[in-house]
Amino acid sequence: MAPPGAGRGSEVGSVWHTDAVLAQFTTLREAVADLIGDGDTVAMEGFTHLIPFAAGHEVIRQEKRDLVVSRLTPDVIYDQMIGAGCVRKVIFSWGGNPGVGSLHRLRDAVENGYPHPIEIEEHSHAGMAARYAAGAAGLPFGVLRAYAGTDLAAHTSTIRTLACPFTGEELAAVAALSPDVAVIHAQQADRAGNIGMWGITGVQKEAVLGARRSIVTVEEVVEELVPLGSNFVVLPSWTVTAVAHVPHGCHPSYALGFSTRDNRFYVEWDEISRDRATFDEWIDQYVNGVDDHAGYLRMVGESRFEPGHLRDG
Amino acid sequence: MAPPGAGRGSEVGSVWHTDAVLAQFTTLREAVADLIGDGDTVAMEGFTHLIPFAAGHEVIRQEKRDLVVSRLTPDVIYDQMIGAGCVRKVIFSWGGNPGVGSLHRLRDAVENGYPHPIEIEEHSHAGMAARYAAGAAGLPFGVLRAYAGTDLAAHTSTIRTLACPFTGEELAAVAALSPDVAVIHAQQADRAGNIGMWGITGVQKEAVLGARRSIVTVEEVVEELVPLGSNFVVLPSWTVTAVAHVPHGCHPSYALGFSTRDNRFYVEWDEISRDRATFDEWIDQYVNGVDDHAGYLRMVGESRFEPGHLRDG
Amino acid sequence: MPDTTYTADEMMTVTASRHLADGAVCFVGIGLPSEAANLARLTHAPNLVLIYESGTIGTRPLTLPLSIGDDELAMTALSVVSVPEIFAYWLQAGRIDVGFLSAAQIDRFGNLNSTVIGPYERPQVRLPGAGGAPEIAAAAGQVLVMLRQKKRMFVGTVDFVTSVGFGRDGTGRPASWGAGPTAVITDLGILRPDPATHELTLTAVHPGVEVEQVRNETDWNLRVAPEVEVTEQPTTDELVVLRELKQRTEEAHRR
Amino acid sequence: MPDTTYTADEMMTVTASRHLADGAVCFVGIGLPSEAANLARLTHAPNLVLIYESGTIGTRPLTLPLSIGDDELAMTALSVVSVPEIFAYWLQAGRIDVGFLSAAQIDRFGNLNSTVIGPYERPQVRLPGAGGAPEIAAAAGQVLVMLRQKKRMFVGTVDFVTSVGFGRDGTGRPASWGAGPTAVITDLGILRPDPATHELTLTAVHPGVEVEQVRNETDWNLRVAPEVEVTEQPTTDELVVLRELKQRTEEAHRR
Repeated sequence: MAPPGAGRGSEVGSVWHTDAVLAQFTTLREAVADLIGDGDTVAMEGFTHLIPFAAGHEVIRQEKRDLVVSRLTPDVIYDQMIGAGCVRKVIFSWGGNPGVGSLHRLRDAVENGYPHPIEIEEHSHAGMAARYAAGAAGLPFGVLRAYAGTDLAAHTSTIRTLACPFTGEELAAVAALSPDVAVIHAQQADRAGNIGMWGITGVQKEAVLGARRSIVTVEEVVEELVPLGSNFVVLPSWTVTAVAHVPHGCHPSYALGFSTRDNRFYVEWDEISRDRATFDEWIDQYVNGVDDHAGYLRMVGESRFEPGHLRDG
Repeated sequence: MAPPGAGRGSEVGSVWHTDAVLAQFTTLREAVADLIGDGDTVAMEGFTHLIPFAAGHEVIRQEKRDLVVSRLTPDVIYDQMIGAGCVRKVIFSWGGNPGVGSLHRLRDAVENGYPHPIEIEEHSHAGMAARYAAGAAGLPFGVLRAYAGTDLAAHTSTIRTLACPFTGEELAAVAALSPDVAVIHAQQADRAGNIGMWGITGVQKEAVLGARRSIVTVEEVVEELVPLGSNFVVLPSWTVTAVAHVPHGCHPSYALGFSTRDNRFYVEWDEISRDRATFDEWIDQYVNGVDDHAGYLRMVGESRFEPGHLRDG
Repeated sequence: MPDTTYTADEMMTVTASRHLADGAVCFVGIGLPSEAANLARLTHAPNLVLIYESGTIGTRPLTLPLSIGDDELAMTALSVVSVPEIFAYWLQAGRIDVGFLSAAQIDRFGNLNSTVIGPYERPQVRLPGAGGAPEIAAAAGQVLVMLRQKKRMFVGTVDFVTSVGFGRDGTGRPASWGAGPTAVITDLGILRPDPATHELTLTAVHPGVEVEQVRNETDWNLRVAPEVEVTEQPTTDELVVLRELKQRTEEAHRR
Repeated sequence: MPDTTYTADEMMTVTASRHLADGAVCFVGIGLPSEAANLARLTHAPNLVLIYESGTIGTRPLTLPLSIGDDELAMTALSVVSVPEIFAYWLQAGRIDVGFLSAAQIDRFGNLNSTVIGPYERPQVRLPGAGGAPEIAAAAGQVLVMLRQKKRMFVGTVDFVTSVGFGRDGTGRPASWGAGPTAVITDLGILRPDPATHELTLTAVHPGVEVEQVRNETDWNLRVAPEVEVTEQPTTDELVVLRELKQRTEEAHRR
């Protein structure tokens, strides 16, 4: 557990020099190359909405290895990274293709050790959320009323119990989750690198605040953030490491106000991912066969987006 | 600690009958009469902004007694209630007149037992916030890195320590604060009784969600809540007990978008409250001498409000 | 007026929807529960409060979400909050009247498995996992379970307890929790826990279903209530609303 | 260009403002700290990030707030969050570079009292209390303290430790915390903790102030650095900006 305030600056003369530098605008390629190392714990978060697919593809393209990846809902993004051999361990709470069925690459790895065996660390959503919140709050653990009577605690070392010092009630404690790198997709950045997102924002704020480094891809760069809609969340520039302008960087997920979810892709993924060869072919073509996300979007075809919901990125 | 889900409904036949009833629109007089009882623990919250003064005055007018009142910043509202003899105990973290000086009625009660001795239970802001948050989350306690080395814990029984089950680090635990009644002032209610507030919202959401009953006074009633500004917070109607339409119900505090803080009143309060007789006179005239908040506003005079910032309530 | 041309799934969904009283606060899972909850909202329970674990409170979707965080949920919600908040301030705090769950396996004491078939370390089938279910099962005022009655799903003991009904032996549910599963609604009928032993007991069959059919699709010696009721057929209105909802949904998801 | 017509309070505020580097994240208390922090922002540190405990992040007030939650703070902030969040996610998490505090008493090891004068149970003077100070003092990367040098405030031991400097004997500050008070800036000069013993030591006086004056206003045997520096006088620019700020503020508060 990093102590609060420790190691974040140094006093030179009478002036405090801070590490709280502003976010740097960069390309996604550079951000992934510079900030994600083999073996890192990486949280690429987004709850159905705003899933950072472009960043996931860049991780595959750069052949990152041995990653420990955390996410409440691994979803198709981790299915792709697992199938492509980037992942050593998955920390998660629900690993399916929402509304469709299984994540076949995740299952193949867990059930058959293909392309190589992976470890899993399994929680409930409530537990994962409490872990990220503890990380964001700089606490070593979170407390919640959870897991009692289930078989989960027996298989997961980051779940323990503790007694309330006032009532004696036994509650669950979960270890804080403080990733090396948090990666999210947001609707907007302003020119100073402050991030604005709205709609369903999941645990993204907590993931970024709890992480050592962070990468944010955004739909658009604006002069000024103007709060709109329900649940407008701001991450100040100095809490973010790198910002990359990647329109539709969340496809096939969606960005409220910019695109709708490509449900058809999620259904098709069931077929693509079921077979190892078909999967490899898809990755070769749509991820490794293109230079960047703009190339991916051209492959996918603009027809995949709901035109009425699109703005120019 | 109330168990989760217990005692909130009953099954009749195959249909669950819920207690999650919608908020009732009522007058502030009725709400205070019906929902605040002598001896209750009452949280009248608001951090500089949106302080529910009209409700505080109604508590004085109805001669409520033996209240346990909690607030991070007791402010002038509790100074008035303490001086008027409504309060048995104050739970707080900073008891001053912000930017001006002392709360003379609070000091007179603590230092001289006038008009009668009162108990105090004292925390830091961080501790009070964690207590309300634990109450809102249905947990018996909150965890934070706080109080170590200070003399506060020695005087406050709702502060204890606990060890992290993972790292062994010793942290502070604070007992959850779950008031009998939470009272807040908000900018808007819609016709269904859903509450919308924005700007600085302090611990008000937590106070209402953690309380058994709640009273919300609002600046205006609108057809529909339309999120605007930073930090737009919604309390669904079914989390609130009573809603009363009380324009300027937070004077001399302010409601962002409706009024500015009457700083002059806070400065004048220093003189009014310093002397017991002057204080009694003020209460007789401005609180007990009027029927309701509309009467108070007439006494205060519309000139006290910043005209440019006012809308019709 | 009852409509006699309906499917077993429609019967199940309609029956489940009737279990939701107007004004109840319902924490909804994706799939069958979401369908039933929205049917209730569009028929007899217009003030049903639907909460999805993605953080949408008081949402009123026109089409069913394919995923728990679809834009339809966010855009029609009274408010949207973070995921840590939805679990801490809303579910854990005991604000939910009805939790609505499904699963891959259920046992005779209403325990649910959505984690693995086979041993945990070497699963035959790796299922998606817990999601929000364990805490919904514990904290909601009551739990409704919806799943199709199949022998491989209605098992004597589940391979993994993801969410607690009444515990492995029927006595494992703390008194301080919510009431637990009050009804398991299937395409054949309704099972309810015995008030004393908490063993799931067949209390109702859908019109035209024989008790023996239900026994055959249950992998334990199913208890049957002394008087088994017959559920009421769907009304025309219920079927029309349900089918329109599903059609709107299919059209939306095909895009 | 130095301006020789300034008050001791102005000297103190200007000196404190110079301790804030551009881009630092500063958690600001009301009163003197708020004045100094905003002076810094309006002069040499335009990118200073000001956080107030009312939940305003990155606020850029045109006038000084009378209270910690004034509308000026909310309306000029990059974002506003709840009070539980500002303390948990922002202060406790170690995101603050500089905490800026004042107090009614300070002792030789930089411990602060803002709770009571006299015994806690029967206080001579009941002060406002802790507010956000104890956790600011613990979690901020460093703490700047501003208060006027008066014998009754600079006491050997404080009546109550509201916020920890280096503990009652100078050894009570855990290594895992922030650096603690690095400078106590008064209207007479600057005291800094001795690197070894943590005892506050006079390291600088303001122009025209004698060391003896500072000793006289300190109720313990004040240590004095071998070489006492003299702080630099306020520049005309600093004074103009500060005076305009205060004038705007007075006009705003008079309304």
